[in-house]
Amino acid sequence: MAVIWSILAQALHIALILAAAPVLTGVVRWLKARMTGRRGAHPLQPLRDLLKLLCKTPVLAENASMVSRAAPYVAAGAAIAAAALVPSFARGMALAPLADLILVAGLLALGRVAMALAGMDAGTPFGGLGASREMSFAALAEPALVVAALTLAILAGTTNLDAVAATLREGGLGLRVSLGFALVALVAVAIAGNARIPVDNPATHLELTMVHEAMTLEASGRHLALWEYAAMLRLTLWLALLSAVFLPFGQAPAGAAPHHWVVGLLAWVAKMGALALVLAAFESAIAKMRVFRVPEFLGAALLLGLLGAVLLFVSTGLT
Amino acid sequence: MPLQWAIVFLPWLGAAGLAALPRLRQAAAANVAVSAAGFAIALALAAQPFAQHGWTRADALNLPFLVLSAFVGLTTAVFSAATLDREGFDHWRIRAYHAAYQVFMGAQFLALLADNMGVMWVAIEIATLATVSMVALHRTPAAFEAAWKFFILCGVGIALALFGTIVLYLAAQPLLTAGNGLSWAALMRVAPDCAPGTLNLAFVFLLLGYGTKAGLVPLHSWLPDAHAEGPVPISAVLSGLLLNAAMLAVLRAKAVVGANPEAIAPGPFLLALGLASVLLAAVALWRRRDARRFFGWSSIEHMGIAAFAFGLGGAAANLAGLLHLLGHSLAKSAVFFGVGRAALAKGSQKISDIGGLVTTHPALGWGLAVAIAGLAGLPPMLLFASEFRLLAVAAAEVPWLALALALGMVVAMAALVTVLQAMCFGPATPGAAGTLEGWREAAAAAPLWLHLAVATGLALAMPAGLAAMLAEAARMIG
Amino acid sequence: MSFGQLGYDMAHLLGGGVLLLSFVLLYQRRIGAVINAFAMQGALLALAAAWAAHSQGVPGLYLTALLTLAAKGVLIPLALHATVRRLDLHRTVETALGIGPSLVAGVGLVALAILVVLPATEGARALAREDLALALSVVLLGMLMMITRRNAISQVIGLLSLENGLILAAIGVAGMPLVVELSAAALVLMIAVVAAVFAFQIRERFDTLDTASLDEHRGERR
Amino acid sequence: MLTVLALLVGALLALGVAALPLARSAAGAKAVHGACVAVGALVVAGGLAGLLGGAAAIALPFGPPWGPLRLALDPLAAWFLLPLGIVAGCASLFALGGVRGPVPARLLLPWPIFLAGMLLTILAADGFTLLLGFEAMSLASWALVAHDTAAAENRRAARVYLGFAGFGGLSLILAIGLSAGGAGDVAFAALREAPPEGWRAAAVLALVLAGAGSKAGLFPLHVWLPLAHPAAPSHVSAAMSGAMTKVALYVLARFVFDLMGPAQPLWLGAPLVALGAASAVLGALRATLEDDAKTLLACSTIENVGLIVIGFGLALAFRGADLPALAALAAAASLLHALNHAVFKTLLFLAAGEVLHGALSRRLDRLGGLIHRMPWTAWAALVGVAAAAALPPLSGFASEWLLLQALLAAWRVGDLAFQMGVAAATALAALAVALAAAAMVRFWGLAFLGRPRSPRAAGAQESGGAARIALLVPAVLTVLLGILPGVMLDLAEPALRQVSGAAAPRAGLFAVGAADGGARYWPLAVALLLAAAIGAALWVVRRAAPRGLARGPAWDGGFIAAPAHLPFGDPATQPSAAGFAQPLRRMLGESLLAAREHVTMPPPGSTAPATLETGFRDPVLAALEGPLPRWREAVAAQAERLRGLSIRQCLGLTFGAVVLMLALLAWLEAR
Repeated sequence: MAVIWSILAQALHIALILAAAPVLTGVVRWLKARMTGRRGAHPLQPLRDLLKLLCKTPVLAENASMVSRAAPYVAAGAAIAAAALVPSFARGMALAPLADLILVAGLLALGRVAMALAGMDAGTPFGGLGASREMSFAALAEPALVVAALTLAILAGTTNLDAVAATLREGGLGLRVSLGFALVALVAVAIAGNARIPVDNPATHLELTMVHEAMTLEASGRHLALWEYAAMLRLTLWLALLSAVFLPFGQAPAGAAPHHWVVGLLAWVAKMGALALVLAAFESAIAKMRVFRVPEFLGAALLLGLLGAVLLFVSTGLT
Repeated sequence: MPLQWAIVFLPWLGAAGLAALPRLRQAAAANVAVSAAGFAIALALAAQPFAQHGWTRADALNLPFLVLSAFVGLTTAVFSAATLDREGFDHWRIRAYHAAYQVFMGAQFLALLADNMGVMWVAIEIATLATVSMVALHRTPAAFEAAWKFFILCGVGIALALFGTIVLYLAAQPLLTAGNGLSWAALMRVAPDCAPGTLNLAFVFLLLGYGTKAGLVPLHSWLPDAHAEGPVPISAVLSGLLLNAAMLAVLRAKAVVGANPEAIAPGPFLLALGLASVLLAAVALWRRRDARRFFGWSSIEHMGIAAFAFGLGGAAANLAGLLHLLGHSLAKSAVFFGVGRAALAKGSQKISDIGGLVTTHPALGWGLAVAIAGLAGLPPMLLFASEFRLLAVAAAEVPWLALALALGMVVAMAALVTVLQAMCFGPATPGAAGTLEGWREAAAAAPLWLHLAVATGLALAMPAGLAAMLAEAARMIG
Repeated sequence: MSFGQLGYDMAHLLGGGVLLLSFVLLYQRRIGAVINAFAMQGALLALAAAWAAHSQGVPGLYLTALLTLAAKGVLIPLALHATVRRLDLHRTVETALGIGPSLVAGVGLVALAILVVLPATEGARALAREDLALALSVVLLGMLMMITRRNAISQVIGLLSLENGLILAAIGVAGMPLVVELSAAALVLMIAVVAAVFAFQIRERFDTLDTASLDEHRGERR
Repeated sequence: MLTVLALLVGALLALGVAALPLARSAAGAKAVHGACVAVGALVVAGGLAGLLGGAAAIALPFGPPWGPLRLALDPLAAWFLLPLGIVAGCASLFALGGVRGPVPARLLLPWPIFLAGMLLTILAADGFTLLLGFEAMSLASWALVAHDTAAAENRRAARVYLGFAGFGGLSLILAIGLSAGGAGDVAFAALREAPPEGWRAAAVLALVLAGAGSKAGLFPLHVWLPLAHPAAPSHVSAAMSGAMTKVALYVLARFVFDLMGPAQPLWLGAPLVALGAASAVLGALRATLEDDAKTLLACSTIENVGLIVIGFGLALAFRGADLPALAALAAAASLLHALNHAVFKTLLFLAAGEVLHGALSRRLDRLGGLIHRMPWTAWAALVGVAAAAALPPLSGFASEWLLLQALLAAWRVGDLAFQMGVAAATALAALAVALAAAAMVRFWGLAFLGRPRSPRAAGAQESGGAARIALLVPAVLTVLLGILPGVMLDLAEPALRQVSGAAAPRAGLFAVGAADGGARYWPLAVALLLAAAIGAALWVVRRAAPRGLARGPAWDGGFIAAPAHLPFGDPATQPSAAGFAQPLRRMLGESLLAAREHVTMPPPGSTAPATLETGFRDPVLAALEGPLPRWREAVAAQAERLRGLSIRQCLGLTFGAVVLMLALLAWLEAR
């Protein structure tokens, strides 16, 4: 019985997160517009854009190779796979044993590499520029992520997201300062990974400051749609990740009967909404930083993560 | 006449004959023939059981070196037969050269075989005189310089050795019966009861005296120049044979003194001189421009290594030292063959003038490269085995000295590698009209490769008899 | 045979004479005088050898005495004089270390020799000990002369007197086998050195015969 | 089996000798390389047999004057036979495909001897045999590096390499001697009997790190590697990077896990972790900056060696802290990564060789767009690149995932200083992995994507036949190793037991991971999930979107199309190797590698091009070629003054020695 529930939950989760991605992006954009005093487009606008893009025939550069055509699918697939692993409303889904934080990072890296290669395929300056910046930033974001994972692994004894969520939910860890540091580090990584302000501006079209946009500059039609969708999925995934780890309340426990799911579902929607609000507020409050200040930003995140881990050592050493 | 005497007197008779042969071709052939006969006798001698005949004895310590000397003497004779016509000697010098060569060979055999310390001293003196005349053979000012330096320094050296010999006898005199004075065997027998102080005095003089001939720092000054002048074969036999004889003399003295518990331990002296030689040679190698001087300095380094091994003492270290002497003779004379051939081909023995041998003379170039690598202690030559053994033992017993030794070895190795790259690989330098016709080319190349093969064979598949002999020798010298 | 007996005193006297002449060699300033002093030393050494032959009853030593006298007392000095004349070398000795200091150094070396030999040779015959001390002093003084004199001739003479010291030691040790042969061999070496002076035309001194000219020939100069 | 392997060593040596005449004809060269392929296969078989069967030992009938050469095959050695065999086979196959006529003997002859040396090193059961193989390996590979005597930088590379080889050998000899003790018996059995303790253990570790580390390219003795590996022919570079570094790591493992005894203190692992982290970061960073394809790959080898050594250090520390399960985890990460790296690095070097052969250049700035001209090479290389960039589900990710798990568990050791150090090492390892991803993207993107940067690249030719197979085999292996690491770890279980001193926990055939409740990684499931997701995306798009594509000039933010006088477009409008490296050069290079860049902008109105000069230098190499020779020269200058002496002064030396020793005697007797 439990097996069936878990499979069901998994399927529900995938459908939910796939559907939620465009909406969440739309909501964030709408909230930002509101906060900056504009009316803003309808939250469903991203979905419409995707559908419109799907109907267009893509135009490829003459010397574009197979990579340009295959990369969008790889990126989207990696994003979907990663999103399928992050617990949303219930724990103990069918794929829960696979849901490893490092694996999620790896899948995201896969998408990132696919994007960078696609950017270099046409042999245009901007594509290469975006690719090199993207890979460089990632090089600094990765350590911060792993160090944050270190803190979680010490607390939960594993990097399996499901288990981590369970530990942070039940375990009487109380409020750990280390968790705060880890949270900050993870948020910074999430910002860099999703090309949000202050690292990158998702809405910019000023080439010299672009990172993500520069790589997809040559993409069009269904390819562009896939790129956009993968980006939306990443955002959703990160927010879901943060909520699952740091706001674990409301999640339906493993093997629980479907009626618990309703609670979990509502809690999840609330959490995501809250996070979207925070994100929008944050982004509309501050300005994008210069490209070569980004390392300092991520380096600070890394140091905070390390500090958290060290504090944890001290406390575990004392107790 | 026992073989032990035959092997000494045959070369001397040959010398007398060679002095009468004015024509190069015949003289060279006769030289090879005499050397071959000497080699044959040496092998026969090695097959016989150990024995003592009057002033000479054949034991585990000298037989391996006797055979080695005869072998190197033969290959050197072949090499000189192939290349001597390039030296442009008139018939007087041809006679002098070949006569002196055989005189030296006889003296070398005698010095190795001598049981009587006095006879050994006389033999080494004769060898010195012979080599001096050969070094001076070119009659250039530089040759005279080198020969004179060699002569004076070694003259003083052997004078000291004689004094040491006398004192040694004085030490043993009260215990010796009349007949066997100065016999090493007898000295070994009575050494434990000798007056320790007198033994110490004798050892100091013997060490400094024969150490001069072995080229140990600070008594080494004659060695590089002597190696750089004169015909190439002389450098080969100087490094390959004479140094061994001197080192063996030091070992015999060390054995006598070491046999006496009250006397000072001879080890530390050898350790100090050996380490000094290795370190000084290692840095001095970096400043050399002249190929043969360079390898002369490398001889100093290797003698230092051997001295270090004997200073360390004990069966393992002594075995390493003996192996090192054998390996060094083979590798160094091989290198000198290669360098000599290269100097002919390039018309100069400056390192900067010898370049790109691999491209211009592949066989020679690679042979020389392998030989130099072997000299640097890389496998599969015998030197690799001996250095491995020595460093392993030293690291266990005197870690800090082993570290210093290894440091010296690394620096020297780097220098050798640099020269190897420069001479064998670098850009090819213009060649002189140095091509040897017909059989000469082969005869000039064969000794090099033969030595490499023998050194490799000894390193990995040494005949059991020889190995046992060396092990016993290592025990003998304590 | 010990102190107070004729044999001992005689041998001791002769040995001391040889040592004294080493000092004279150090002291002399003119080459001719140096050579003469060396000749005297050789003669004295021959006398000592003869006396040893008599007192030890080793007839072979008479031969040594004869050889020494002929070579060191007569031939080599004559040859050296001839050299000086033929190659017209400087007639005065240039010293690297002044006469006075070298004499002082000589005395120090004698003291060192005695300090080393006497305790080292416990148990040996008194005469042998004395003789060895004297011989060692002569050897050391010879080397001192070699390195403190600048003329090739006086340097060669230093070597020769060093060898005198060896002979002195050899004859001092009673019953030394091969003593005649060894001394003869040493003599051959010395004669070869003197011959080399001719052969190599060693005009000036060891200083100029340094590696500088080797460098020119073999590109060792940088 | 061991006998067969011993015979293989002999056969390879004989092959080396036979290569001299065989080199005269193409058929002969083909025969030699073909035989090497067979040997590689046999070595793999031997490794498998050694892992499945028990340990064996034999003494050869010959050897050094003091004893026979001893050989042995235990699980640890058997495991390292796998990378050796695979690399040897693939490289020889590639070389076989490259034979087009007589091969110079100096290129053909050392190759079998090189393989023989590596094999002998792994099989050695006493110190002398080990050193014999080790030095033979060095010497033969040096001959291969030095084959091209025309280029000055190659000669420099060969010189530096041989110098390092000699240094490493001497260090290892000292290490063996130090742990052998006075008896001087260097058989491994004897060394195990009396493991070193206290300062001796530290000294042995330092010496082994100097010896094996210098061969493996471990910081700070890595400087020869980026010089030497690219200088050799491509199949040799592959063998040097793929196999030789592994052999050196095997020597390291043999010492620290086996010969130095089981009871080693915890701190013994710390230096390994530190040096490993340093090498990983430095190597990866250099890889992102180099603009020569093969140098780039060599630097990435330094990075991977660093990661493997981190694993060794962790295993050592865990064993010292009596956590056998975690020790097995760390060791598993290292052993698995050693194998994976051997395979994908071979693939990459062979691909680089194929590019060099096709486009006649190793410089990224002269390549580009090769995916159109050499598709097989491009896609095969992409597999290797993805593995090197640690992307799931390929082999690199599996082993590096294990390594990260071991790092994340290292805090259990307990010692606070160690915990902090390991936390830093964790960050550094992650940094290195991400940097490697950047370097690999740069390598593949610049070489194969975009537009050709030189006419040669535009007209590149791909060679089929054996060379293509030699690319496909490791590519397939990379995928398989990525999907089935569990199988390999089950295979490695005996080796892990030998290393960790306890039965290694098994995670099952299809999963890897720490046994007790830790995270697991199911590569097969992940691969299926990924395939399903991609398939779903493909299906949906196919359903919803219209078919077809339109081709047009690159939009490029509004740039004009390439002018007619530039047949393959203006390559200068693409990112250059230096340009792509700019962000990382500014972020990390300036601080770690003293990187500098200088832009000269022409004055307004001038038509002169703006130029960007960039460069960096490895601090260690700078130290090696700066102060060290200066000191040596200073000492030599002092020594020279001894040489300039006149004969009189030389006599003075002798005299001084006499007087000194006499005085010494007098003093001794006075006492």
